[in-house]
Amino acid sequence: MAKKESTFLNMTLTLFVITAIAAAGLASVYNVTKDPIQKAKDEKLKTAINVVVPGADKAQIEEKEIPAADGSGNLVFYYVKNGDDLIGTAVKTFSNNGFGGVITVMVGFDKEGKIIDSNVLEHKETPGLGDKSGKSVSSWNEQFKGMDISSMKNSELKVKKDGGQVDAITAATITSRAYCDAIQRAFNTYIKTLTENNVEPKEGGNE
Amino acid sequence: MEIILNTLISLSLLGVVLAVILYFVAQKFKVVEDPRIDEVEACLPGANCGGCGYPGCRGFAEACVKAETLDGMFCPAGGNEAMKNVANALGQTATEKEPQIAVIRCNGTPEKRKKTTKYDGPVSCAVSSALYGGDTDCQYGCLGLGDCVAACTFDAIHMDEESGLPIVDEDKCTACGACVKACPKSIIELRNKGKKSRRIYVSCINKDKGADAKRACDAACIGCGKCAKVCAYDAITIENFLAYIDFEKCKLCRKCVAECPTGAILELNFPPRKEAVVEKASETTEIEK
Amino acid sequence: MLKTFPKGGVHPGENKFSAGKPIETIELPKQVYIPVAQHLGAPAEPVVAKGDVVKTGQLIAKSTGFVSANIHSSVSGKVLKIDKILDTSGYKQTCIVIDVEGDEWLETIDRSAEIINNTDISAEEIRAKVAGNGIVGLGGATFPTHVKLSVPAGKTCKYLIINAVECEPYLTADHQLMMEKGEEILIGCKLIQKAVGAEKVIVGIENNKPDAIKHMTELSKKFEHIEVNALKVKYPQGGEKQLIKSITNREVPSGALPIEVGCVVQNVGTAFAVYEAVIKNKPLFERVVTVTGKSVKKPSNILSRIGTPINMLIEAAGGMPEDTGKIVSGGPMMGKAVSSDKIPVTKGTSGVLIFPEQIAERAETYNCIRCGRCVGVCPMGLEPYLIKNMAAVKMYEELQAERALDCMECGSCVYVCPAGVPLLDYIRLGKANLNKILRAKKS
Amino acid sequence: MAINRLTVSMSPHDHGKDSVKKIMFGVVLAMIPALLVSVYYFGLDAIRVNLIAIASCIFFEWLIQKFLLKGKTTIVDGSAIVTGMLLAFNVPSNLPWWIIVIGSLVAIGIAKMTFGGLGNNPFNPALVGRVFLLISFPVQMTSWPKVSVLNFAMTDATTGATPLAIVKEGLKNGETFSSIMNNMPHSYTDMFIGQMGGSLGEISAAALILGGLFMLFRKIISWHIPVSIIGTVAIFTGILYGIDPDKFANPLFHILTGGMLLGAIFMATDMVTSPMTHKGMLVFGVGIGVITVLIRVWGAYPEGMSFAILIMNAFVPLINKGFKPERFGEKIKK
Amino acid sequence: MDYLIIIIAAIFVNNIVLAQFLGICPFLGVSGKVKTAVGMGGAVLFVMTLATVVTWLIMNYILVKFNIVFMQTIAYILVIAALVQMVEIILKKISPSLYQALGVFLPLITTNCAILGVAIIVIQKDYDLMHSVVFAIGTALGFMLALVIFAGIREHLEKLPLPKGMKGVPSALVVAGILALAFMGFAGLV
Amino acid sequence: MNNFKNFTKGFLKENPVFILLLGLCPTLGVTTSAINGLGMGLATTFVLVGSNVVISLIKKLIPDKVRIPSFIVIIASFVTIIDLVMAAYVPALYESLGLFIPLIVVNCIVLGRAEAFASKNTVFSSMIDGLGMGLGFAFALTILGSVREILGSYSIFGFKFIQTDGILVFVLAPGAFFGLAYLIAIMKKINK
Amino acid sequence: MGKNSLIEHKGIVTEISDNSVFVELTVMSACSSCHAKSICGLDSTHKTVEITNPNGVWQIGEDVNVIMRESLGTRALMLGYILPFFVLIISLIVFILLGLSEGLSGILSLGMLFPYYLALYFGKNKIKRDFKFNLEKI
Ligand SMILES: Cc1cc2nc3c(=O)[nH]c(=O)nc-3n(C[C@H](O)[C@H](O)[C@H](O)COP(=O)(O)O)c2cc1C
Ligand SMILES: Cc1cc2nc3c(=O)[nH]c(=O)nc-3n(C[C@H](O)[C@H](O)[C@H](O)COP(=O)(O)O)c2cc1C
Ligand SMILES: Cc1cc2nc3c(=O)[nH]c(=O)nc-3n(C[C@H](O)[C@H](O)[C@H](O)COP(=O)(O)O)c2cc1C
Ligand SMILES: Cc1cc2nc3c(=O)[nH]c(=O)nc-3n(C[C@H](O)[C@H](O)[C@H](O)CO)c2cc1C
Ligand code: SF4
Ligand code: SF4
Ligand code: SF4
Ligand code: SF4
Ligand code: FES
Repeated sequence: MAKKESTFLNMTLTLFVITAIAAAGLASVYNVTKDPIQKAKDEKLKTAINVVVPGADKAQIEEKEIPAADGSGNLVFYYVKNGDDLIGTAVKTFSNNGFGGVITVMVGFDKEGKIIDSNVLEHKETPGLGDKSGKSVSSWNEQFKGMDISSMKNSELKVKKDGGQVDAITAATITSRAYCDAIQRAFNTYIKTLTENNVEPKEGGNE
Repeated sequence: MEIILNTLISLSLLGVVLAVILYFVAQKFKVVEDPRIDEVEACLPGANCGGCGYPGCRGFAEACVKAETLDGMFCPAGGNEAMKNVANALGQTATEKEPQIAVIRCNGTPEKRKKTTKYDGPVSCAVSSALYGGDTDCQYGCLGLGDCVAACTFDAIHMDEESGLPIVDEDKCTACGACVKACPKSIIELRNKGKKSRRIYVSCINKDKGADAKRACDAACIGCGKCAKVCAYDAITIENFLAYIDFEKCKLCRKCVAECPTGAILELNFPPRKEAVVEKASETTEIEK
Repeated sequence: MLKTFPKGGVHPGENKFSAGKPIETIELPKQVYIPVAQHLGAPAEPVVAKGDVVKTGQLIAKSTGFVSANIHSSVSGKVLKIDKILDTSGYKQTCIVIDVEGDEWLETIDRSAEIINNTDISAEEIRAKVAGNGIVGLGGATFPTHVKLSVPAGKTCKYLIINAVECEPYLTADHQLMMEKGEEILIGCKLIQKAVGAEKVIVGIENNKPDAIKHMTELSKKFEHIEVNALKVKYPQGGEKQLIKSITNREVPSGALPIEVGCVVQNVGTAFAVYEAVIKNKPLFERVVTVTGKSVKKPSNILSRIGTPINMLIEAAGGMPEDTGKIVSGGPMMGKAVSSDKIPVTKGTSGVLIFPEQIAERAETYNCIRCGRCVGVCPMGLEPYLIKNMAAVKMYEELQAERALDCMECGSCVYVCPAGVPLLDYIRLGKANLNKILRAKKS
Repeated sequence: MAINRLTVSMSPHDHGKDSVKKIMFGVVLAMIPALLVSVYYFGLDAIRVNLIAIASCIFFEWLIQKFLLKGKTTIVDGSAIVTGMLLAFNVPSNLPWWIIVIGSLVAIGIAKMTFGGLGNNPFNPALVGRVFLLISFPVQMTSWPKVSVLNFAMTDATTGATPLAIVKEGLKNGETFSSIMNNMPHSYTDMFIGQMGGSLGEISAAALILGGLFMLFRKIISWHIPVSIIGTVAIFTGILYGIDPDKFANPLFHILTGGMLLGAIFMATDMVTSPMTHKGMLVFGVGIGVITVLIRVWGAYPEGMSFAILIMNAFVPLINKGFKPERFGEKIKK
Repeated sequence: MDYLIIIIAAIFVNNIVLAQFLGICPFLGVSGKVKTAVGMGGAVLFVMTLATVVTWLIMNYILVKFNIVFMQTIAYILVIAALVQMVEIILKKISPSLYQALGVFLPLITTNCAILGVAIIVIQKDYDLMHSVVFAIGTALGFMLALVIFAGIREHLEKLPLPKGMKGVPSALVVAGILALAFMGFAGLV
Repeated sequence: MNNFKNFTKGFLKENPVFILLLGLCPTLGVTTSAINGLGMGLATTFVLVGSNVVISLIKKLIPDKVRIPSFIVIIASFVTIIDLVMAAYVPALYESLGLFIPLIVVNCIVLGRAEAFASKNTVFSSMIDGLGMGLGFAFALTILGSVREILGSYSIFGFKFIQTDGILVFVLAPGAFFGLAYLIAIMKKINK
Repeated sequence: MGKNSLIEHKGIVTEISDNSVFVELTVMSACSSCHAKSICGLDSTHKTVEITNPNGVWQIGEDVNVIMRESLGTRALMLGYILPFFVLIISLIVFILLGLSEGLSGILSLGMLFPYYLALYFGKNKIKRDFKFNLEKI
């Protein structure tokens, strides 16, 4: 019954044993959960991509980090392929001009460079106001569907207030503007990758 | 497997390093908090009223654990029961204390003690008594502004609308003494609660001469000394025209109560007195038992 | 620009109804009640017993220490009893009750009206006479004057300031005294000057008494080193520290006495009492009391014997008004409301004010709205609202750092407070408790 | 001698004439000109919003005092009216009634009564209500109806942005200040008399200044807070404007637009939530000025007055500690 | 410039107490006196910086190296607990009188919650060492600011008769709420 | 009986949040919705129960002076387990609780300390105590989460009953403080 | 006086040696009633203070107030926390500016605390002289 005395050796040993056991236990748990965690992560990414490039859940995805065309940071390109067949490209893009800072947007382009769909991944906008740009909250971003930015005049991917074509979310012009900015960035970079890959660039669309 | 190994090695190393550090830590903190403090604290009411003289219940608990005996340690709020629990927790014996309760030694209701001035100021006995003797001709009596009520953490004392005097709630009062300290007129006293909560005391502290006292208040003790004469146990003393009943000596025979010409002596929680019984003192004692 | 003190102060309505009313004497009461504690410091010890026959001016209670004062009978007659009687303090205090029979004065008192300008008396002798005749400050604090006249070793007094400000509304006793006894006052000043060794005497009078300023200036020409200063009207200019600041621009440090900055302040009434005590050998047993109020028929300045119940003074001023709601002993700003109309006049009673019922009650109180006006008007630069709040939650000890003890209870803060917060009630409570704590610490 | 029971109280026995009630109704009076201007430009809606706000503030104050605090009710002191009116002054005139009621509940319930009512609240109740609404209902709180003279029809007025928002937007898009001002539908004179978009009580500088002068004259407020706020804003924005007149708006613009004057004159001066000494008030005002400009120029919100006042409210106890009155006899010490 | 933005953001925009909800217990518990609040802020400043440096090193040179990042929590809490105590022990061993003076001056509360939080956030944000340290400093300053403001208000409220139910923690939380509301005005400042 | 009492006291009389005012950071931080609150509460309960049991099993083997570090290691291990498990199987909840999962460590140290080392307690009663405390914590978080969700987004457990935005403040920082303030005040009253 | 305010703590005299009195402080602010203090506050309730050469006569078990000038507290804070803080970050900045790698700079700047504490150790006698407490009976 007597408690162990607090001698130096005793303490070191005890703590050693406890941490060792804990470490072993944890490592096993980690081993067990490693795959599910990775899967959950992949799942999440896939779902996100699937929203903007339907069919991605069943396809392979190639990931590549590419510097933005204007050098403002890196964008992540997800090439969604069915075998060798490119279904579309999802681009994780961003804008720094959001109401609360950075907005991260996922945009899907089809092979022609038309927008399949887009969705917000992360933002710090005012809940209920800025977050309307998210797909799950509203269908506001429906209007980007099928847009062919390359065929648009320079100014058209802008909110109406700035002379463009996009309807802003009520009282959230800033967010709307940032959203457009993010998409534009994705597109410009997308075009740039095409040129670099010696694919015929389409007209316009550059800044 | 590699991960397990890595984890094992690094974490165990960490454990050892920490053990070394903590070895020194332990040297510094020789007094690891005694778990009994928590236990003792759990026995206490947790009102943090300060009635014990220690800063909060926790302070008292620490003091109890630290002290070798429980002599002189008493939690008025928890009373004997709490102390018994504390004693159990510490494997010691508690000294029983006669339960006490606060009594209000003023009976000057508005009918008996006419208001002679209007007090116009904050509702605070302390402020009022700094200004003057009070809004009646009695300079000793209750001011009725309720400092005692505010002081009580147990919600045990209330102002009676009609009499303008505070009333102590038998069940709630823990005899912590906060009200005693708060009353600028020193009207409140802690007295033994008595068997079946029966108490007899002089409900007046007017030290003026009989005539003056009587003029100011019909319920005043005039210091006539009749009660002292009738008391068989020598429990009543008269000083400065004021009677005082020593609760240690008083046997609750109630003889003095009937004797007092002004009704200044109060009896509490006794069964109603049959006229006939009053005559025979012996029978009164019977009833008590 | 007239001088005044720079910080704070208020301008309450003056209401000096009794201004210019000559000082009158009234018939003697049948009985007087003379408290043994009429001054700051230790109460005096009665030296007469029940049944003793006393003469007017006879010593009936003896000073019990350095800061204490003798008490003299204000009438002739027989001591009825020594008993506890309600006085201005609101509590029953020991009083000597004397049945009045005739009015036989001690022979030693010079009762002639002749003005004797004799300052050829040694300082010690002046102090002895002042002490012997029980003179205390008549400006309100009733501090034994002989103490003030004994300048402590190592300190020197440059200015003797005579406080003729009478900044309290309603009161006119000092004013009238100056008009009628100007010369005597100035001789008294010379005597005090001699006792404290001051270089210069300055009489400070507020500008709302132009006649007194003129009169005193006129008279002061007869004397050396006496100067009359007219001051801008502002309450509480009569406060000792404020007056010194107004006149000399010196600031008495917190907790220190005026002598620290080379000043001694005495009230005009005190100066007159000193004159009478030293030259006429007359103890302090009567004083001028202003009896006034909006509803009072005949506001008066009455020369009253100490111990006279105030209802006699009120009778003399036209009787108790029907709608009386409050009686104040002293001025409206610092005076004390009394709980009975039978309390006796004491050495400190400068006035008896009568307030009709409708203004007797205080303004409705709200929570403090933190407007800062009390802070703005406090002449001592304190934060009354803060002191009050702290006192109300019993943070007494912490009050010391807030300088609560500097508060002179002038009431300016309460006067301006739009929320009617009873600031001073709590400040006093706080001061009292703080003092208790400090005293306990010392011992 | 039969006399009445005497009243006994502590000195002093005389009292000045001002009272809380008089002060509060003085403020109400001072707000009348601004109210009239708002009726002139926003029509009966202005009155509707005011009535709802005042009534609900009074109601909540009464309700809480009566049933939750179970103390005496003090709705007659007028402070709830001031809070209600100022809350109304701080919202667009087309705000739905239920939002106003929520604002009143927050102002009175959370910001005031939580602390025991008049005098105890550390923060300005009307502003707490306003900021709460601004953050909770950003759409409704930032859709300001366009002004239209004497429009009593209460038709759905079109909404427009406030000058501050227009300028902020413009500058963000890289336009120069002068070009924005050229396109601005409101001239400086318009802004001065009140012809511009905004919350209903804040539009007319002239009316607000008139009210301010009245309060100064009645000694309800002192000059220190308004002057230090406006002075700080003028200097700060003046420096910025001096550095780059294209990228920053000029001081006059800053002072005339948004809640600057309403805040400086009526809200920062709330005695309950501002410092006690004049020195403290100056510090308080400078703080408000600086924070307002910071938010206006660099923050996300076009207007920063409300936030600035609330933030400085939080500093008031510290300011009171740091800027004590000069004690008598202090300088001579030693 | 980068650093300035991090500091401003950490103090005002994402104030640790008012926006991130870390260190609430000491915020509510020991903020009765302004002087103490400043003192505590100073202590937290040092401890937080120190802890951030150490945990950052551990993360990047041990956990990442050995591919055991999942051990973050356990490693951090151990290191922080030990570190915080070490600082005290060192002080006590080196100069008992200094240690005693501190003990009398400050109610030493080690805000494990906030320190651990900062250490983790720094990793989440992928800051390098210098940025991490700056972030820790900003956060500690934000903590101090909140603590000091709050102490001022508490000191003031303590002297007022608040409604019974609101005394103490509830009123303190309401004040914190209104402060948080006011601090939202700084949104977008960086 | 005593165990039952021990178990229930965590809910009202000794509710860790409302009465003991412990663990306020996660309380304020994660309660933007009822489900988050519940999730956090249950995670904490798991850790508390697990560590209480383990500690009371081995406490006799631990020398006094390494009591606290051992205790920390054990709790942190459980936290890491729940961290990993949640990341694997409830990723959405895992993400919204974010930073506050590792912080469970701090809370549990605080919540479980006294109990785990009380010399007399059996393994079972330690567990019950952990369960009571943990569920009390979960209870408090769920209530606060519900209040904030109802007011802030007009929904409860994700079920939206009014199809507009709620009073946004309640899902933001200030709302957390307000909600907790008034809940504590109400609980104080109820407990009386 | 106002500027030079004092800090007071209640305590009990526990030990008396030749020229020192040891006082154990009893209450420490809010923590004293907190359940978690032994974890977080590290038993701050049991702090012992040594008072060298106190005035007056003291007995073991006596209730006393330990008094310290507040400015001393501020100085203690400087020496105990603020200065090492500056040592830490300034050395960190210097090392990084010198072009050392992050890890190395980090470790070195942590190392810089040792000379600091060493310096403190050598100055401890002076500190002991400066940090004086006073005792007062209650
Ligand atoms: C509390 C509040 C929150 C806001 N949040 C956002 C937001 O998240 N996104 C946004 O674009 N604008 C936000 N705004 C800004 C506006 O509503 C702003 O006036 C608008 O975006 C500019 O629109 P306008 O160009 O139509 O005037 C917010 C404004 C307020 C008052
Ligand atoms: C304890 C004490 C000692 C005093 N000693 C002196 C003194 O030595 N010399 C003096 O001129 N005044 C002395 N005074 C008197 C004060 O300075 C002051 O005149 C008196 O308290 C009344 O002033 P007031 O009516 O302005 O309050 C003393 C007062 C007190 C309370
Ligand atoms: C607020 C205040 C106002 C005073 N006003 C007067 C006054 O008007 N006239 C006066 O003689 N003394 C006044 N005094 C008393 C003086 O401070 C001081 O005690 C007195 O002048 C000293 O003289 P004495 O000892 O001769 O009374 C006032 C005191 C205070 C605190
Ligand atoms: C000059 C002045 C300005 C005031 N400003 C406000 C205000 O901005 N907001 C408010 O709610 N009450 C205001 N009040 C009213 C009152 O002081 C306020 O309701 C209290 O803060 C409530 O305790 C003001 C009062 C005055 C005298
Ligand atoms: S009535 Fe008095 S003694 Fe009884 S509990 Fe209340 S305060 Fe304590
Ligand atoms: S008993 Fe004392 S404290 Fe209570 S109301 Fe009467 S005078 Fe006041
Ligand atoms: S605090 Fe004292 S000195 Fe200051 S104004 Fe009030 S009563 Fe006068
Ligand atoms: S004058 Fe009255 S309301 Fe104004 S701050 Fe002072 S106490 Fe408060
Ligand atoms: S939970 Fe207490 S400080 Fe974070």
